[in-house]
Amino acid sequence: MDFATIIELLDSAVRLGTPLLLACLAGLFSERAGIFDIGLEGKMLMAAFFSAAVAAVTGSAWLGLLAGIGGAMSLTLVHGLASITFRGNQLISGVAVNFLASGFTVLIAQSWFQQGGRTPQLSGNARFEPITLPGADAVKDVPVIGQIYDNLLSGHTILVYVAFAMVPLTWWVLFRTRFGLRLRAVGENPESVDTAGVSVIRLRYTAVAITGVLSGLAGTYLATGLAAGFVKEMTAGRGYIALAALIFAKWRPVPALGATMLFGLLEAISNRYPNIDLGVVNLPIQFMQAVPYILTVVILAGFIGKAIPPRAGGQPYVKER
Amino acid sequence: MEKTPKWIDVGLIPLLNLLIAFVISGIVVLLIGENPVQAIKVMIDGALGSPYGWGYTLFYATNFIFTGLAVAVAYHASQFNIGGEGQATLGGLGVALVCLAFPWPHWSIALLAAMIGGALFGAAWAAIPAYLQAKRGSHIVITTIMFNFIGASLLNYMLVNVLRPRGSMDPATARFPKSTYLPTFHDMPLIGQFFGKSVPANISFFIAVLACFLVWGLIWRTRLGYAIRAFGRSESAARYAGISPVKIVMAAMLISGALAGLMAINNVMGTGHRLVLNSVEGAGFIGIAVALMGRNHPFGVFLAALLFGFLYQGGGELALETTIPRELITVIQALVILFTGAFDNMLRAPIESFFVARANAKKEA
Amino acid sequence: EPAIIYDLGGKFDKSFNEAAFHGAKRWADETGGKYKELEMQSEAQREQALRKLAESGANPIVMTGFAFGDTLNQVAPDYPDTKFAIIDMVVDQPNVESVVFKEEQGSYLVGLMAGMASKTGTVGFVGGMDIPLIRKFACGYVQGVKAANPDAKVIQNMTGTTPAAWNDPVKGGEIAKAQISQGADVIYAAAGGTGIGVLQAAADGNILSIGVDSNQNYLHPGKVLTSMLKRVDTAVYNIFKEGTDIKPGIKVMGLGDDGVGVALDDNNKALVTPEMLKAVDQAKADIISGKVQVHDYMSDDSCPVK
Amino acid sequence: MSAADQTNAGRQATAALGAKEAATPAKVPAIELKGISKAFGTVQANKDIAIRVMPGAIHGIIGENGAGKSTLMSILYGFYKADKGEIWIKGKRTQIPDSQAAISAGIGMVFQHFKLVQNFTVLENIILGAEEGALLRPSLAKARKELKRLADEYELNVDPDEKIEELSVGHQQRVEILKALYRQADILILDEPTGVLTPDEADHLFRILDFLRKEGKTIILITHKLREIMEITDTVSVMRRGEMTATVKTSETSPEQLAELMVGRKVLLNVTKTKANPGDTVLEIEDLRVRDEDKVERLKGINLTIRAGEILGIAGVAGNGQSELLEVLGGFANGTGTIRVNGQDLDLTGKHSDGQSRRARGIAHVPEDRHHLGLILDFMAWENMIFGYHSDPAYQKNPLLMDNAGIIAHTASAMERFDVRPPIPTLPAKSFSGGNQQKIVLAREIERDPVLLLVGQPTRGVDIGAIEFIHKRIVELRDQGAAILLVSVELDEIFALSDRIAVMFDGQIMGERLPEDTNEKELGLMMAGVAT
Ligand SMILES: Nc1ncnc2c1ncn2[C@@H]1O[C@H](COP(=O)(O)OP(=O)(O)OP(=O)(O)O)[C@@H](O)[C@H]1O
Ligand SMILES: Nc1ncnc2c1ncn2[C@@H]1O[C@H](COP(=O)(O)OP(=O)(O)OP(=O)(O)O)[C@@H](O)[C@H]1O
Ligand SMILES: [Mg+2]
Ligand SMILES: [Mg+2]
Repeated sequence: MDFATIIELLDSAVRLGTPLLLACLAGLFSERAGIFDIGLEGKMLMAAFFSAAVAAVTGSAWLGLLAGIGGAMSLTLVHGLASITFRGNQLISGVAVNFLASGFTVLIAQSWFQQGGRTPQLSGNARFEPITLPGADAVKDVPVIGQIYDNLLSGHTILVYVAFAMVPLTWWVLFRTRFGLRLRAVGENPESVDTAGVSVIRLRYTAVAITGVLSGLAGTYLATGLAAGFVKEMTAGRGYIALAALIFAKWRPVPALGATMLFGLLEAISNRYPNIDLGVVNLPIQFMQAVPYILTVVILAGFIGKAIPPRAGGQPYVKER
Repeated sequence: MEKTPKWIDVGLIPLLNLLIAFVISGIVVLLIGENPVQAIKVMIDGALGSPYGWGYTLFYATNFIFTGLAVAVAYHASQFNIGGEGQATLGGLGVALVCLAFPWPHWSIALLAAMIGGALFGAAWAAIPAYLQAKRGSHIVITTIMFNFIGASLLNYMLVNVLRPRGSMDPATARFPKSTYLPTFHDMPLIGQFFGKSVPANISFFIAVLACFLVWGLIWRTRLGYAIRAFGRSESAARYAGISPVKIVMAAMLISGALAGLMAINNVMGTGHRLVLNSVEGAGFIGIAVALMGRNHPFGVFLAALLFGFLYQGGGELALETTIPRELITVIQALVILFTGAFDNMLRAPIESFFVARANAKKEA
Repeated sequence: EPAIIYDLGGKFDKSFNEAAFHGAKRWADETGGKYKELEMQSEAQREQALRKLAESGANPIVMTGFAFGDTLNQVAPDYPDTKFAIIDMVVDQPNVESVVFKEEQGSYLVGLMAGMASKTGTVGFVGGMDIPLIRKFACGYVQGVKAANPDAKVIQNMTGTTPAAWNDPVKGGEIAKAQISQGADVIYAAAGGTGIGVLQAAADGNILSIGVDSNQNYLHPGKVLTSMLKRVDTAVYNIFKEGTDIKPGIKVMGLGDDGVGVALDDNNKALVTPEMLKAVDQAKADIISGKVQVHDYMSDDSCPVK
Repeated sequence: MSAADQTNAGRQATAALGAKEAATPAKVPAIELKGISKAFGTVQANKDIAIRVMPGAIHGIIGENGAGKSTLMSILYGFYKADKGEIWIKGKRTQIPDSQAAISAGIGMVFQHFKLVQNFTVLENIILGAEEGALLRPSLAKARKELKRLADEYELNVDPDEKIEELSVGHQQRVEILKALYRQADILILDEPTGVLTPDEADHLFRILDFLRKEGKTIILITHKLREIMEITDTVSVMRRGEMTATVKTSETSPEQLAELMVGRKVLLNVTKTKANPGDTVLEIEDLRVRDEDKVERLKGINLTIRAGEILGIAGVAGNGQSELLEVLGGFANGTGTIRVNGQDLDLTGKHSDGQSRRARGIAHVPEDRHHLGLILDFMAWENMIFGYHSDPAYQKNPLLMDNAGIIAHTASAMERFDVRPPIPTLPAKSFSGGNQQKIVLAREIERDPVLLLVGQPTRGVDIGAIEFIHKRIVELRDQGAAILLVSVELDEIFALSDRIAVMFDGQIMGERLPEDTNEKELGLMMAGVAT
């Protein structure tokens, strides 16, 4: 494998890892606040549809982005109502959210566009176009560094850069701000927050709202950056892979970057080399596709460092039985 | 302590929740510019209006009984088995391998062997998450989700690289031998005359009904069921009593996986007669809705499975007869799960506090 | 009343199924007739969908895609009075018409154009699901490319091994990008809905692409070199027109009877040079006359060129 | 002006007020509650409660388990909302919809179950909810300084950078107190603070409370221990079954009177029992060691013997290994060392160290916590009556099915014998009151004529009538020749029932005494680990 191929694979990994990263950070805010979220898939899908639909109609990717966030937000509200206000089962709510998105997007898409659950193809300003970083053309021919800068770092859509910027930002918010302290506390022991005079409900709604924004970005990137329009079920399990990455990263932002990029790289490799012949064994593509899930199970099993979720995760905050 | 009457808990509240789900679905239909009354008419006609419709409704219901029971059994041990999809997928593989392995002399023998095959494979696919939960505390919801995907990949590999007959382009197994075909409703005495040849409902339906009885007996009449329920209600108390958590989690999940795997006798062996990709079609997930609706009781599961069988068949007809996409049933299904599951407290809390207030008032008087 | 069932890619895949839809629609527009149509949601529904239509009295019933083959083989005998037609697959039943195409011929022609249009000498092929049928496309294409430029390199990728491979534009786009980085400057997508992503990535990467089945030149005007037309629309139209009189047996559609071809219109006018046109016309004539034999991959499951 | 500043101002105002008023007799109460009622479902936890607490005083609240003490204080602190009633703070009617309002009003509370974030540092826990601004750094710096001052002033030393999960219970409690002080509380509520402390630690706490009182702060102290009430409080209120039965000056009452107010009639803590007539050795424990999940050694080499027809009482402050001892003996914790019953070794690990195997060896166990261990609250009485013995052949109809009808009949008669009210086998366990729940457990375990009975806190939260009944049954079982291991945190109960007393401290047996040769004082010192 030559250098150019490696760069190309990494470049592809960045593109494919970005929706995972955004969704993973989305899940991080929710789960750190004690709300389990297996509905990331649904939120992304909803965002993908609404962003593509609005972008197609208005011709503006930015309006599409707003709509995408709105779409994800509507499901966040459902999940928040179920898990915060009605103190229901968060896992069941997550399952419902996924189904809701899966059915609703196609239903509306068919009703609006009559293209069998697709949106029209997006082109021009309806998509987020790649951005060439300053000087990329100039350094293009410098060996190694130039190639990395031009091919790997430059030439992604704005949402990719936003996603990467979200990693240090998330870390900073979580560990350096009052909001982050409270957020982590409410996921560990909501009573401590409540008795300290801070509203558990408001904190948790804020957290899931951030989840809505980030999963909205994830879905929007998928439909208007990575692809050029919505097709049904286009998230294709990415929400679950993001969830897997979240566990893999043990609910921490910087490892989340590593995990999602690793999973992105795996996808890039399996796109390019469907079958990997290691001499001894021939790894079929199906194996490559299953690797993120297998890795997550291994991590969950605690064979490589145990993943301990936030202590109050998954339980509704109930004061009076 | 006074409690709300039982009929409220298992009757009124689920029905009200269902009603809300349907009303909202109706609004969605209106939103996409269609007529909900017309839609429900098409669904009822298509699913219940003819023996043909019934044949499909009961066929789907059979799937959902198995997966609903699977979720319910695990639930009694307080395990949320979201992996019915993967377990049913693997069950299909087991059934297919049995059917193809041997020129079975008679369907009845083949059925017995296939039931063992399906149950074993389904149980095996539940075994690892169960073991990890019991021994290492890995959250079973996440592991079973992961196993759904791993299972899909495994089946994909088996169909594409191993089981596909030479020269075939489909990722599917070869046809099973004719001798493994299960009798459909059409082939049965007494009822056969009502059902056409194409009706897929088959003897598996009766096995599913039998499974309801067996699960009921297991949960409420046997020592194992007692231990499962005890563990499910209070893990700490179960430990005090000497009920081994590992054993119970394993037992409940193996039974759960086996039930999900058994579904394959219906959708793989009973019809189709070969194993194709995605033969489960989401039935594993619908099992969650079915168990929720049915309050984890086999009889409730049976009724809820009929309801979802109706939705499935009716939804299919809807797609054919109107311009409403089939995805409407996915939405209905989501709303049912949402309102009977996640939003349950929305109605339950006010209704229960009403009864508490009444009880308190009575006490005062 | 005739009926049509589309395969998993869906009616609006801008490609194979959409071509079938156009055929049906043309028939309806011309005759004012009505037809039933159904889209598959999953593999397991095939039989129900088919039986449902048969029970409802539809006749003839057309289905698009080889994947219906096995199911149709089972179902057809149960409805001896109904006529069925299947595209892309041979089903040997007395009431079934099987329509197959000589895709290798059309692919040869677009390969020829790709070979001539390529400046780098490297062209790409993105297939959908990895099955002999798609290899047949690839093999014809490679033969055409080599005919234009014997030194040309053809990068071949398949999208997957399951029907999901027909409907994954994101993956199609990624594969195309990888091929671009390897130097491909013309990419032929024979991948159903996945091809949309390939064409998009090619347009984004400022190289040429080749569409398939339907005329896809309009998707990115000036960026799609041409489309390999597979006249599924004509096939469906003809079947609907013949109605219950369709003849059971195998019907092969090739260059000779305009079953396959290349798309030329305003959208790619600027891209197609007169030499290309000439070469294509020449090759077409040679193939029809038998002077040029395009190897059919499915005849021996192998391709003489790489 | 931040909330902290506001309370600061408030604090100075009241401090001044307190100082001035110390001279004049007509004081405004620091806290006055009027007509507070609160129901949880059908449980009326607080009924029309009125109470006045004077500033600069320590006010005790006592009452049996479940009397409603914690509920009342949680209402004052804004954790629960009262159904009815008024709260007056420093003479002003105050709405306390949430804890924020309580904190602003100068109230701090140390809950019975601490409200700390386990994997946060002390400092992070202190500032949570009382941060200075949107960024943490300045808050942490300020808190560190303030913490040092408080530590010096009140002898409340804790390492500000230690994680809570690394701290002992006593230190965790200090963090809770520091939290309140950091928020400038001048009314401090402590809910059963000494339940988890050694007498030594408790003394330290009382010194601090005394100090705070001198500063003019108002303190509400909830406790079960009459001795503590008599020792430190100025006034005391008694609660019974959700009602406030009396408020008296401590100097004008006696423990006997308080006990009577608590339970509603004269307390009879003497069990009539004959002298023990011990037989052969039944239980021998040698060098028993137990580690918990975090690998911390909770039992550090226990040696004990009990003979047939003898009750061995284990005294000790909760959390010193008594629970672990019962768990190992009962078969749901692993250990090392030797345990012999009637001369035969018990497995301490592996699959024969479970409850089933123990029961097969004639060991019955009335666990400390009936809600989490002894009963399944959702199960009906009859299902609970066979809990742990459900595999007993007597309860099976055939190899496959259980004999449900037979079990129900058996349960009905056992309920009669043990005076469980109401005697309805199909009622779920949660519908019975605490005392009746305990009788169900007792009936199940005692009626099996065990060789060895393990009893933990047999009368916790049980009314006086039931206590007598339960004590009587335990003594009866002894007289039939069973060996009995009794664990209780109530010294009175230990004295009343035991034939021999062993004291546990920090996972070890500090020593053994005969009840007639010792007294509460001596045992108290042993429980604190200062004497053997
Ligand atoms: N959150 C709650 N939900 C429902 N019931 C509760 C709740 N908290 C307390 N109760 C009930 O209210 C009653 C009073 O409980 P509370 O905790 O106030 O008693 P307490 O006097 O503090 O007892 P203890 O001495 O055991 O701490 C009990 O019957 C209890 O079961
Ligand atoms: N947390 C709780 N949840 C539900 N019900 C409860 C709870 N706590 C108490 N109850 C019920 O409330 C009623 C009164 O309970 P409580 O424990 O206060 O009884 P009690 O009057 O103190 O009786 P006893 O003296 O026997 O303990 C009982 O029926 C009990 O089952
Ligand atoms: Mg209390
Ligand atoms: Mg009580």
